[in-house]
Amino acid sequence: MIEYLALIILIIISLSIALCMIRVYKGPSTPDRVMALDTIAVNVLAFIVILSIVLGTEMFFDAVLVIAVIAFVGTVAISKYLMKGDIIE
Amino acid sequence: MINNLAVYPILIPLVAAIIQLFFAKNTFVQRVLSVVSSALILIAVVFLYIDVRTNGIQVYWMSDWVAPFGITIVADLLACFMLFLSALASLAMSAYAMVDIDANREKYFHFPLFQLLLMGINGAFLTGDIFNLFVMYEVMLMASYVLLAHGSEARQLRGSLHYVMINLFASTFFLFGIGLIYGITGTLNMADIAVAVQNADPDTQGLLTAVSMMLFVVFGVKTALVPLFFWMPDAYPQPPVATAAMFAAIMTKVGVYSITRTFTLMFPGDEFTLTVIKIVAVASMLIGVLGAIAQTNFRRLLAFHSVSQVGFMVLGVGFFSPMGLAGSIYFVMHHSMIKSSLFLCSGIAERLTGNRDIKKMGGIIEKHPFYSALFLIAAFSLAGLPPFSGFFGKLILLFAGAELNEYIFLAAILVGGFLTLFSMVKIWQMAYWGKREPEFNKVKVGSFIWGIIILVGMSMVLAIFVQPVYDMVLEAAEQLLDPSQYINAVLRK
Amino acid sequence: MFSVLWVVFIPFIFAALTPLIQKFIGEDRIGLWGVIAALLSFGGVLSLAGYGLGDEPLYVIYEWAPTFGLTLGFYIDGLSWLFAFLISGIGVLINLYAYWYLHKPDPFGRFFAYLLFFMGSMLGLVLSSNLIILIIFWELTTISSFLLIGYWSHTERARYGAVKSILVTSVGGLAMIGGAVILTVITGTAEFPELIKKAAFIQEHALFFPILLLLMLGAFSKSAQSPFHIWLPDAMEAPTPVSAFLHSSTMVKAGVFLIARVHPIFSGREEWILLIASIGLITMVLGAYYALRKVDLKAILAYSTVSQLGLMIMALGFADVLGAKATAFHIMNHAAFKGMLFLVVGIIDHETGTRDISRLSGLRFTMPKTAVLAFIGAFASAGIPLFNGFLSKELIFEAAYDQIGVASWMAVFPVFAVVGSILTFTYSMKIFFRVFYGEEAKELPKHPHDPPFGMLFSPGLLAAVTVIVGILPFIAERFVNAATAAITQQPADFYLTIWHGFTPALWMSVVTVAIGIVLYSRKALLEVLHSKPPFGLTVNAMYDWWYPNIMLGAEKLIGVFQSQKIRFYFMYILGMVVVLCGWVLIRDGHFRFIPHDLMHAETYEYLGALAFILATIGVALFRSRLAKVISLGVVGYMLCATFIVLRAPDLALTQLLVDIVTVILFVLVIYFLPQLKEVKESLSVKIRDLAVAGLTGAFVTVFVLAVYAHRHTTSVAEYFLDNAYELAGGTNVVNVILVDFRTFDTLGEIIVLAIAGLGVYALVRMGVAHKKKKDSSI
Amino acid sequence: MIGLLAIIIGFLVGTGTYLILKKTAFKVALGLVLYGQAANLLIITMGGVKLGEPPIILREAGISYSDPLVQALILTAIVIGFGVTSYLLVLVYRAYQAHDSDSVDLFEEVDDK
Amino acid sequence: MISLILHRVTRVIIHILLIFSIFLLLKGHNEPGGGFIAGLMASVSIVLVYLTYDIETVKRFMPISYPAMIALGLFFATGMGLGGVVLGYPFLTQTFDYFQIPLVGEIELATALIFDIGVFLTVVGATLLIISSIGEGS
Repeated sequence: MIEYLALIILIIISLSIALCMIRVYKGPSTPDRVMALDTIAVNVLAFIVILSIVLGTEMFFDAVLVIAVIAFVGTVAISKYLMKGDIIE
Repeated sequence: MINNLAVYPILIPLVAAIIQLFFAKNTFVQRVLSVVSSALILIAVVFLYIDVRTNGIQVYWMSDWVAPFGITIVADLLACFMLFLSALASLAMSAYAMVDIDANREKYFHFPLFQLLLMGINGAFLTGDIFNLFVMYEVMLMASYVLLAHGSEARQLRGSLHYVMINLFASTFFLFGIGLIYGITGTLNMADIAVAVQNADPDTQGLLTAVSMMLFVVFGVKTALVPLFFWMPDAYPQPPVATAAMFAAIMTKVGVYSITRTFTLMFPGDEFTLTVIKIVAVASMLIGVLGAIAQTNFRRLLAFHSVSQVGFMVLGVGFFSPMGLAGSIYFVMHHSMIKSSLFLCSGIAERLTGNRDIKKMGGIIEKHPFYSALFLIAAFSLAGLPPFSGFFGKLILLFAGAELNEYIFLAAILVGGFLTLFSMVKIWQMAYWGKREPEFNKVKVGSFIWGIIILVGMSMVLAIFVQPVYDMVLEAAEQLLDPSQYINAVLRK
Repeated sequence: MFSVLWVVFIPFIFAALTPLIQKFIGEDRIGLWGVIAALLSFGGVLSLAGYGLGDEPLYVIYEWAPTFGLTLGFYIDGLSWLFAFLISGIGVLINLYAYWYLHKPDPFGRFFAYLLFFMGSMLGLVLSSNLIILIIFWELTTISSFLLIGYWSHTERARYGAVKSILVTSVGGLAMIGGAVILTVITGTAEFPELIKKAAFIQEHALFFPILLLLMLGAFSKSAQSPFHIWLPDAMEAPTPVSAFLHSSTMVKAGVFLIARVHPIFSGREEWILLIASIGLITMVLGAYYALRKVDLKAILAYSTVSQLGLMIMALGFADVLGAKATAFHIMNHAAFKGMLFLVVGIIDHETGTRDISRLSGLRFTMPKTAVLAFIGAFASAGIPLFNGFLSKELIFEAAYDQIGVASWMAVFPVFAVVGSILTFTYSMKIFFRVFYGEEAKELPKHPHDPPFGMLFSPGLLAAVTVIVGILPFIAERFVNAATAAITQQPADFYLTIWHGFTPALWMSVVTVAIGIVLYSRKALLEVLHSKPPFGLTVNAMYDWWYPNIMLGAEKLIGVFQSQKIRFYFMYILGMVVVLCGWVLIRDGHFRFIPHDLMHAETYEYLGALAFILATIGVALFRSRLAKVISLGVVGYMLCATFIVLRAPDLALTQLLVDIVTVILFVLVIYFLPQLKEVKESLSVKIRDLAVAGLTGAFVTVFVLAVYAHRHTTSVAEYFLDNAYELAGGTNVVNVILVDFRTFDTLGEIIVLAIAGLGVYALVRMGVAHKKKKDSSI
Repeated sequence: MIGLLAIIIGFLVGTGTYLILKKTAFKVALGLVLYGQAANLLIITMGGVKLGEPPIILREAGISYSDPLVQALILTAIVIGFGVTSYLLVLVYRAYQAHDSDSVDLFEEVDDK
Repeated sequence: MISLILHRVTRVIIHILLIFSIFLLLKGHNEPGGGFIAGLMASVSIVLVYLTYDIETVKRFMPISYPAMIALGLFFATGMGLGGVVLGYPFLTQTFDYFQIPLVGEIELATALIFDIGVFLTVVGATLLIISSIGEGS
């Protein structure tokens, strides 16, 4: 039961990643794209967690953790760029 | 105690580089260490050679893991020759660099980078593992990228932009090739791959040939064969002359070495492959030298010559006979000595006249006859005039071609030789002859010249003792043509 | 024998020591050093006379590189000894002459070093018993000649002449190497005595003619035979002693020597006569004709030399004893009178400051001694009795006349020999009478007078030889006989006399002189010869066209490919990969391309792949750079997810982190880069790019699938899985491989990263330093 | 699955090719990064697709693992690629500073003084 | 311009990130992680600091010379390998053993860890050197 549920969720997540890609593509503004990137990161995170359930392994949790704590750094850099301040002062 | 000789040529420069990094402020220590390191490698290589001669191919298991599982360092005769050349060239370059490199470059790690370059080169010669070959290539290339742009002069940056891009691109194909080879054979050790290739069924053999072609293109790019060489004449002339000479003398040879190794050990003697190699070689010989003829920039001219000369070496591999391979190795030895000394000569000419264009030079012989004589010997040697080493290099190849009745290639060798002479004469008559009372910058030519003397002297030795040297390289060539020696040594069968 | 080595290497050793000695005895006296060296060599040659003039040749061998048939062998028979004698003997005279001839600011030491270097090479050439060694010395003479012609390199003409000489002669030299290599490979030896024994085998061989042709190309180019003659007149830019030594009496005869040397090996077949005699004939006539048209004394002598060499080569081409004998005799005679004429011209040039025949006249009043010498030289060259030139020319006429008996078409040889001789007679007269008779020339650059004794000594001696041999020819008998025997490999026993009856040859001489006098005295006839150049397209013009155009052509050719646009370079590489690999795949295309369970995948995997592909295309498609980078970031995330799907947690982690850092780097760089100017690309470029991209993408896909279909069944990876825990003490096999099984890779990898770090640091810092420097300089 | 991966590799290579044929250094750098990722993906496919557990030994019998060697190779390749890419990026930026141009084409007289 | 939220968050999170990176380093031999991943993790966290504060501040807090750090990393990695050579094993030979430590229990000590520390140091040094150089270069 949980297997099927997980598969469905995986499909939904994949779909949402694909949809986010469309957001990256369409924009219209750059912040939209940045948000899409961030969303994709979160989606990937969710994807890995669900996949771990399907596969019954906990080896991927590190990756989840790292995405969770680190993925935003890229977003920060882009945001600073968008603010047109120095990225690194 | 196990015999560590085989790994010293990699270890010595690595350790030297690390020490130099710790002495980042003290350039004197760095300089001395460069020379010492090269000299130590030279000694180690001589012992290694003796060892290989007496005890057969030396195999060294890195990290103590047996082949084909760990990384294996394999020193056969070919590797010894290449190591000897790199050590010799680096010794000469270090001597030259002592007076040539400016303080700014010294401060920003010129010497450690040079040592790491040397480590990469030596590693590429020694490794018996194809992925490790890639890694060593990358060490070498990364160091060369940095050394090429070192100094951040505008034109350097442009030249190295192409260089980095092309090589990064080629490296990707190298990875593709390694991946595909691993996919088919399930191993990375070159000897093990050779066994797998021998045992492969005919279908797979065809695929393997295709993969080997991919590797050929990759090595062709690194060694600058036609039609893959175009990045090279823009890149190699840019850095300080000692570095440029090292690139031209040894780095192109790494590609030649890899082609030799790949097509003698792993994918030996496929007729299609050999035809491709020979055609590409002849094209390089002729087009490269035509490129050289068109130039008036001293260093660019020399860089173009490398394309042409590499053609000669690769042609020897394409002959795939003991004599052809021996000729190829002999030519490699000759060329690395002569080409680096020519580059060093160009450096002196540049310092004297403040110019890179031979049209704007003139009359060097009037003030510096000895240095001019050295250049003349090197130039005529490159052109293949007797009794210099280049003549014998070509002679061996001619004999090899004549034995195989490949008369077209004979003609190509001769035409290539003639055009080389043409361009060398052009340099000589423009830069060294001319003007009776030339005015030059004040340069202590005497202190620059030692590296050239070493190299030209060695090339003369190569010429005078052509028979013993030939016997030595022939032994190496025969070893190459009998891959079972290598395989048995590595896999301990 | 020691003395052979002595003869050959003494000049080399002395040449090498010149710079040192110069420091001790001073530049002015370095000429004496040259004279000493030449004398020592000459003495050595004399000491070998027993072999050269006797019946038993001397044959010594020092092994060098047997694999290539290289033995440092010396073979002294009549032929080689005659040449060695001439070379070292004239060498002494030339060194003496040059001692007075040179003046400041010419660097003396270099001159004598080159000269000795040449002498040694030439001696080595003629004495060696080995074809390849001969070629080595041959090329050494080319090099030394190059250096000597360019001695006054500050003049444009000297450089031009030097370059021309080395290029033209090395064409032949290279051909010779090719011929020698083929010959050595088919016979297994390069020693002349051995080759002579195998003459029959060689003449039967299928490659006989190619070998002969290649070797003869060398000989012809060195001996300035048509169409290679062009280099010789320009070589006259060298100082006169050099012209006299190299370009008239010795080096240019190397070709004649080679032909004589290989005579016993090749001369049995018709190709020999056809090739050699006819080239000789053409050259002889053309050379004489050109000589007549010139006004520069040295140019006249140069073409005259060309013509005389043609004469000798023609005689050798007859492949009979008489021809050989005539050649041997003429070699000696020509060396004497032509060398002397050159030295005389050198004197004239030295003392008057010009060599232009139209400016000089009436010098007999001011330079009487020189006039006597010139008289002897010119008359010998014209072939007038009582001078040595007459005798040998007579012999050649005889040999040519004999050819009629062989085949009737060969009557062209005597006929054209006479034609050539008439022209020779005419220009020889011109040399003497134009310069020394007529009104005394005024407005010469210098005030003419006879030179010092030192300069007269050498030509004087040669003149004496010319006359003595002309009157008492039996003196030369032994030389000629020994040389003839060596050329033909048969014992020779001739007598040389002035008078041998009313032979056809005598009548030919009479005709020559008669017509010659008419021609010379009738100005109108001369005019005709002067005015009309025979061909618009001369070989010289071809060379002059070719020399710059090969550079331009090469520049164009390279320029086409070396566009300095990296996209084309990428395309070459891609093209090569696709063509070569694709060719093999198509050739062996019968194997399975499609692995089974090709498209078996979960639905979410399809969707993920879709997102992946979208992101990938996005990198190319997006206009804004930031969007490109974001898309790249997404590609990285998707790759990370793919790694997870493929059960690679370490990779996923690494990819993720690298992706983030890469994105940051890209953003940083975008920040510093300017806003993109939208480069409008034409549709065709876009289509081209898309085509290339599509092709490579499809190719890689197919390749991957094909390889996957033939994937290995066992791999070394199993060993790692089996042993990682027991032997290396870790459960994360990937990490164990990285830090234990394949530590060296990891070491290399961190070295790469370290270099990258240091490199970036240096790049940025040095850039900053530069900028500061630039700013402060402004 | 392998079909999907091969197609993705093909797209990565194709897009990379399209980008490296452009005139601006920045795009070429992007293209090269894509190429590197294609190589990584290609290598991991060669280790076999979906063969078993992640290669972390569980010390239980009868478990099949996916190929650890390719993963180690890719790790090395990623790192090397990262090093070279970052250097390339800085070079692009410095080359721009030196010539005020983002073009990858060399200028006529770059090397002749 | 300085973002207050970022400031506060960074202050808190940086410690967690660095400790997490050490954790990844130490467990690398047996679970996902290892010198390289840990090094990148640490670098990214420090990059976050760079992004939050300016270069001068970071320099004040962390007066580390990155080139020296690289040299040290290479020294560790190579030195570990040379240690083997001195003891008569091939270059880069690793060994490991299990030790019984009171209170903690059995732990595994591998020379590979030294190597991994070398990797860690080099990666951190190189990555930060690259990023800070570009940042400074403006």
